[in-house]
Amino acid sequence: MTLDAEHGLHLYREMLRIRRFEERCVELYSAGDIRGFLHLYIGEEAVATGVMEALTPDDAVVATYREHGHALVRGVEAEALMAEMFGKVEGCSRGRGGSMHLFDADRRFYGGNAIVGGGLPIAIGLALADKMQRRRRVTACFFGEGAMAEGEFHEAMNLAALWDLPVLFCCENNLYAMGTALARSESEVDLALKAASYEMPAWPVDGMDVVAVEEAARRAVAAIRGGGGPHFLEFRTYRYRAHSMYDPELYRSKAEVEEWKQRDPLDAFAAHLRTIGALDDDVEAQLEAEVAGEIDAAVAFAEAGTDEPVDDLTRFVLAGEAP
Amino acid sequence: MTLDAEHGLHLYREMLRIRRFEERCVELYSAGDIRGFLHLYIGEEAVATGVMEALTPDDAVVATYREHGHALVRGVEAEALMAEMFGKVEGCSRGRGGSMHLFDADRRFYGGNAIVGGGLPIAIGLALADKMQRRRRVTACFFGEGAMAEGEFHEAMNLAALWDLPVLFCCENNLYAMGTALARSESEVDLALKAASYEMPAWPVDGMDVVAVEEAARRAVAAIRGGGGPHFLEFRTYRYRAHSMYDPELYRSKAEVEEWKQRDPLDAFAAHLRTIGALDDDVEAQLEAEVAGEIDAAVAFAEAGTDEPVDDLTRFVLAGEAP
Amino acid sequence: MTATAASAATAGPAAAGTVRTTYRDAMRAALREALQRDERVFLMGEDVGRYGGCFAVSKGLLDEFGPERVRDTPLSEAGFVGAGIGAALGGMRPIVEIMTVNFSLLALDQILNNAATLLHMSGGQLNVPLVIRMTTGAGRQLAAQHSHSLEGMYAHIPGIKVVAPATLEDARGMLWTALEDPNPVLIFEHGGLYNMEGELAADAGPVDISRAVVRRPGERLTLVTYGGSLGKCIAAADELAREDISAEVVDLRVLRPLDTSAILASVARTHRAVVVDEGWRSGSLAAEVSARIMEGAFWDLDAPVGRVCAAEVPIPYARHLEEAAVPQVAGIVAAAREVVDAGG
Amino acid sequence: MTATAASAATAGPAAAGTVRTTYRDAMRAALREALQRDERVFLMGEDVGRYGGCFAVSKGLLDEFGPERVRDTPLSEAGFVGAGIGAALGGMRPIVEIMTVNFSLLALDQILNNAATLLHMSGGQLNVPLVIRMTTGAGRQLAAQHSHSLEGMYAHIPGIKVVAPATLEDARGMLWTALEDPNPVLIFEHGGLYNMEGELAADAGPVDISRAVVRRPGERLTLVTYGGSLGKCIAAADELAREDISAEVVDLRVLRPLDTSAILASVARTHRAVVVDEGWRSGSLAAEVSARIMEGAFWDLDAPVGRVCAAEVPIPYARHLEEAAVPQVAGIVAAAREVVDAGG
Ligand SMILES: Cc1ncc(C[n+]2csc(CCOP(=O)(O)OP(=O)(O)O)c2C)c(N)n1
Ligand SMILES: Cc1ncc(C[n+]2csc(CCOP(=O)(O)OP(=O)(O)O)c2C)c(N)n1
Ligand SMILES: [Mg+2]
Ligand SMILES: [Mg+2]
Repeated sequence: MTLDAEHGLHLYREMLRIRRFEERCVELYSAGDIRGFLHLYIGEEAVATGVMEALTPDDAVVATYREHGHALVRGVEAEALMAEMFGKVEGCSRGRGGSMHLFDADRRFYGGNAIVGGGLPIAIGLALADKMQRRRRVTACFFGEGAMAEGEFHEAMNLAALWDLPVLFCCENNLYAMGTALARSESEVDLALKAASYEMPAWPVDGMDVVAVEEAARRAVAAIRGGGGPHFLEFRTYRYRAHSMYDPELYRSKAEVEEWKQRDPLDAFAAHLRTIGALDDDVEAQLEAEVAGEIDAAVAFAEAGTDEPVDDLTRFVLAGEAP
Repeated sequence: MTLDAEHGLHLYREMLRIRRFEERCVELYSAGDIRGFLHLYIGEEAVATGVMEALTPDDAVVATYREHGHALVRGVEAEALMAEMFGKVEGCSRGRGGSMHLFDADRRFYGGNAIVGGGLPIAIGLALADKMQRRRRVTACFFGEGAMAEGEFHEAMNLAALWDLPVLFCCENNLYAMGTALARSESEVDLALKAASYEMPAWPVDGMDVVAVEEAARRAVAAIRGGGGPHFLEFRTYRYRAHSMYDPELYRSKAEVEEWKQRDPLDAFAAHLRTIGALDDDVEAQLEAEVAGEIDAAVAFAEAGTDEPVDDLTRFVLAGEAP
Repeated sequence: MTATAASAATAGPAAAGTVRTTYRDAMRAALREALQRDERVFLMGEDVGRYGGCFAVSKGLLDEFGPERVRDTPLSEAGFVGAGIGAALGGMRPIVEIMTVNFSLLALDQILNNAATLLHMSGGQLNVPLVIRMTTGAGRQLAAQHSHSLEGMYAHIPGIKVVAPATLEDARGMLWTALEDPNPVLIFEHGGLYNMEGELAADAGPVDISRAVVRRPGERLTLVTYGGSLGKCIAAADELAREDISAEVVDLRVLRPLDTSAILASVARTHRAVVVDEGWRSGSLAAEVSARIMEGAFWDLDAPVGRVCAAEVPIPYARHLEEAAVPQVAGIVAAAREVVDAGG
Repeated sequence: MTATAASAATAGPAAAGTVRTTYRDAMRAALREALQRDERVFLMGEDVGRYGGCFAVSKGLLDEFGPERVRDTPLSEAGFVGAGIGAALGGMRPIVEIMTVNFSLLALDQILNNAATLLHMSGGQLNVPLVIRMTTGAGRQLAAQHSHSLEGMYAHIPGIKVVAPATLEDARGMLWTALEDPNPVLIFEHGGLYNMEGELAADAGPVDISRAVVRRPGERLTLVTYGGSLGKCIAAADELAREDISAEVVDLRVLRPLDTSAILASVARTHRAVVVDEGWRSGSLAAEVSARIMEGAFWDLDAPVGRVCAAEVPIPYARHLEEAAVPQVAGIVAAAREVVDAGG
């Protein structure tokens, strides 16, 4: 796929938004503005960015607790996301979900699920609804490679394949599930091969290359929309930071982390954009400024946010009831 | 494998014991002596018979609710089994388990599990204990093909392969899970191929041929005992009767059932034994008489059995406590 | 016979405009009506289609509505319950059938962590209009992995509603109302009731799923119960009546949220109560009812509230042990006498 | 600070022969002792090894005992809990760790249908000497899929024991006793307690897992509680003492089987009680305690038993909402006052 400059810049900008947004989150966490668990996507930005390009607003997204990036590039406002992290009622989940539970029904962003594997059955259900209602929509479901050991993953894969459901399974293989290396969690470490055992088209993708990700996602989504049934993509990527905020990282070497950083999705792509003349220092500076501006505004919005009234605590436990 | 007459007769006799035992159970069910669910193994006798030949008394067996045959050929007394079906305290589970929950700790027969897929994690745990204690024992785990859609199946397979556990996974593929045909429950209907996706040796076996079953089981058990890790065998077989006692059998044709009966594991093997001169009418009659005698004695034992005192109801809820 | 006792208590004397039917057929009629009235409705579960339903409840529906809307699933409780949640989010109105409550534990993660939680956790964005039906209870000698009554555990979970039809009307009428509800609703059908026969109004239709109902008025004490124990309580009340002990029988109908005011109103009249529940005693729904009476009617009570629950054992196969393990008429009568004789 | 309050109440004044430690370290010491004393013991769960335990409880044990006995598992709760059951049947003494009670629902089928059932269903042949540890409770802004208190649901299940260490002694001492028990024992560790610091006897060892304990004697009312709420109840009792309301605090310690006699003995003295439980109110363990007091001490009561439980909502992330959702000192004090002012 030949990459035009404008689209290249767009992709780079989206990845940059994720990276800078999360870097700010780290500061805010240290400052105590963000609490609970905080799972960073830094290093994996190309995956969410590339896949979202292949989706239309009418499609659905199901993600995990490591979903800031997915929400951002899906179009959930940075303000609403940051306010959510701050636990403010202006947040995209009224401050009830926090980092792990970002929701936006209007953008068909179904969260934000913190039960590993728990989102997959929901995703195939969304796809089942589309299929039964003869809608040509796709549901993209993100999960880590660790989820592939969970029974719910297997039940969902089988149902999707059996019923020919329009689901794009996006496995973010960052090689570790917390401190557990892939080889200690799966007897078959070739995950695309594993997925293929469900009679489902599946292939591995360089998850550090946003163009490769977009290309693969577009191919898969086109096939799914055309009635080709579920597809599985294994995105080979890497998490630079701790699993969550506290993590001594006893399970991997600094050298390994550094190696992967040599293939950083932003740096590598920026270099490429410069070679094709799509990016230079001025443009880069301008991008950084715009992104910084967006994030500053988001932080200001979150800081100015309000606490949900305690009286609303029991509101929305059940639908259709007075608080 | 060349079959000597004596061994051949032994295999035939074991299959006959299962068949006649269950035919009697049907009568006793109609008479109201046996209640609850009753899942018959008729048509599948070659599988349990052949596999048990490959096991030593020190090995362990985990079975399902369709386990009369497994218990019988594992060596649980017909008396204790029949008394269990009658709900008598002389039963192998004190009459508390019934047809679906046959247990015999002395014979390392761990039941008798009626949660589809529920026995597999237990089986790998038994194998883990053997491995950690450096015992060269094998655990054979039986389950139907329907269980392969359950998450617990996949979690157990992965753990067994990952940890190299001495487990023989025995899939009894009788083509239906209650009324659900294999093609409606699995996206990959080649079950051995599916199992192989766990990096586990797996192959299909003619489950109607007791010699083929024994041969395959011996090969697998030898490999497992030798440290070869878990193996998976898909036994292709067929259930002649209803899933349980009530079942209109709307989901399959009489013709299909008849076709399979042409390959009846007992008839075919009897014919073979006659050709090699191991069986003739007299021997056959004698075998039938012996088996009938064993079953008559079992029924008499069960009829003479006693009810567990109601005061013992709460006994054995917890171990190490007075009733 | 307790079954007819229960239905009699609800259907009243056979009259013109009633039809003779069973709990199973009433449930099937409700399913058929739902599938006819709303094309978003579909039934999904193990063997609901070609097999005809493991308890024959959905028999015939496959032919009428086809395999898309009467959908057989593989053995994957977590998978298809989760798929039901997703389908509900996607605009469908799924009815998911789980064969037996014991198996529903395989789907409890989906029910509690997702179905019950999504609306609140998303700040009100994602409601889950899902109905889950399952069989519960003992009495058919199916032993410990097919006979438990775990509905009390579900009644502990915020974000879902839990109902237990104990009569033909409720078997016929609760499903539609549950489907109209924007929340996940769990319907517990006691396996011992499917063959219950009685008279049902020919025009029987949807019923409320918010209120408890007095099935039999009385003065001396209140028997609070639900589901499979209703018939036993009616029978016990009949027996007590012969001893001039007039017992009021309250059918909870809805296990979550509990209709506390109906319970307290009855106890305010009778000043005595026994709660009858087929669940294990410790941590039972009966404990919650007792605690609410304690909190809401303590000063009305002339005696401590009693409980008749299942013995705290895995339900055994042997008939005599199974019978001893769950509430029976004699035990209810004895508990009622004790409460009536106690105190002032 | 409630943590030290709780430990002070149990460790008593710092004396010679005591060491300053934390709940986390006490738990780790218990794990180490178990692994040293009995070679059949092994620890199995997600990230117990290389990661060091998600709450750092098992940190360092991998190096000391190796990957066979400190066994990292894939994400397969049902699989490795079931494997623990099988290993127990095979003669081992497994300690299975589940990170958080919300995830344990994925293994509930194995726990209820197998671990709790096998002994009875097999007529006494197969006992399951398995220990399962898990974190429970709110207070760390982890939101609705990491913060619930479902131990009450487990306390409903016959065939298992359920304990909740609330002090350093119990964190240090319950594990070994649980391992010696021939039955499945579930240990619920409140996530808010891991950093609790205090004095522990240098020779602290195994403790019983059968009795409730009075953590603070008092006359006017009894506060019945366990786990993460003990510290709050001690603090509430301190505050009540300033109003000359002397509250006795009973730590249940064992949630199944409940030590009913200890509860009744205290209420017989105080004639009033409030049960404090971080679980959801409806169908809570607190309901069971209230019902047992109703049944066993009704005539002793001068006022209805009160309950302070979690609000019936999925626990929210926002700090102020999370605090409002679970029992706090002020709410306990208010409930205690109400019960003291009520009635005679
Ligand atoms: C069912 C369940 N078990 C355990 C956890 C705790 N946990 C949270 S994330 C995680 C690792 C998941 O790894 P992976 O699926 O590879 O996703 P990643 O974090 O690497 O993106 C674990 C064990 C959980 N949230 N849910
Ligand atoms: C978890 C669970 N779900 C559903 C059932 C009900 N059920 C009992 S047997 C069965 C079919 C199992 O089919 P298969 O595994 O192929 O074994 P088969 O009966 O054919 O020997 C079903 C659905 C159950 N017992 N457990
Ligand atoms: Mg990962
Ligand atoms: Mg089958």
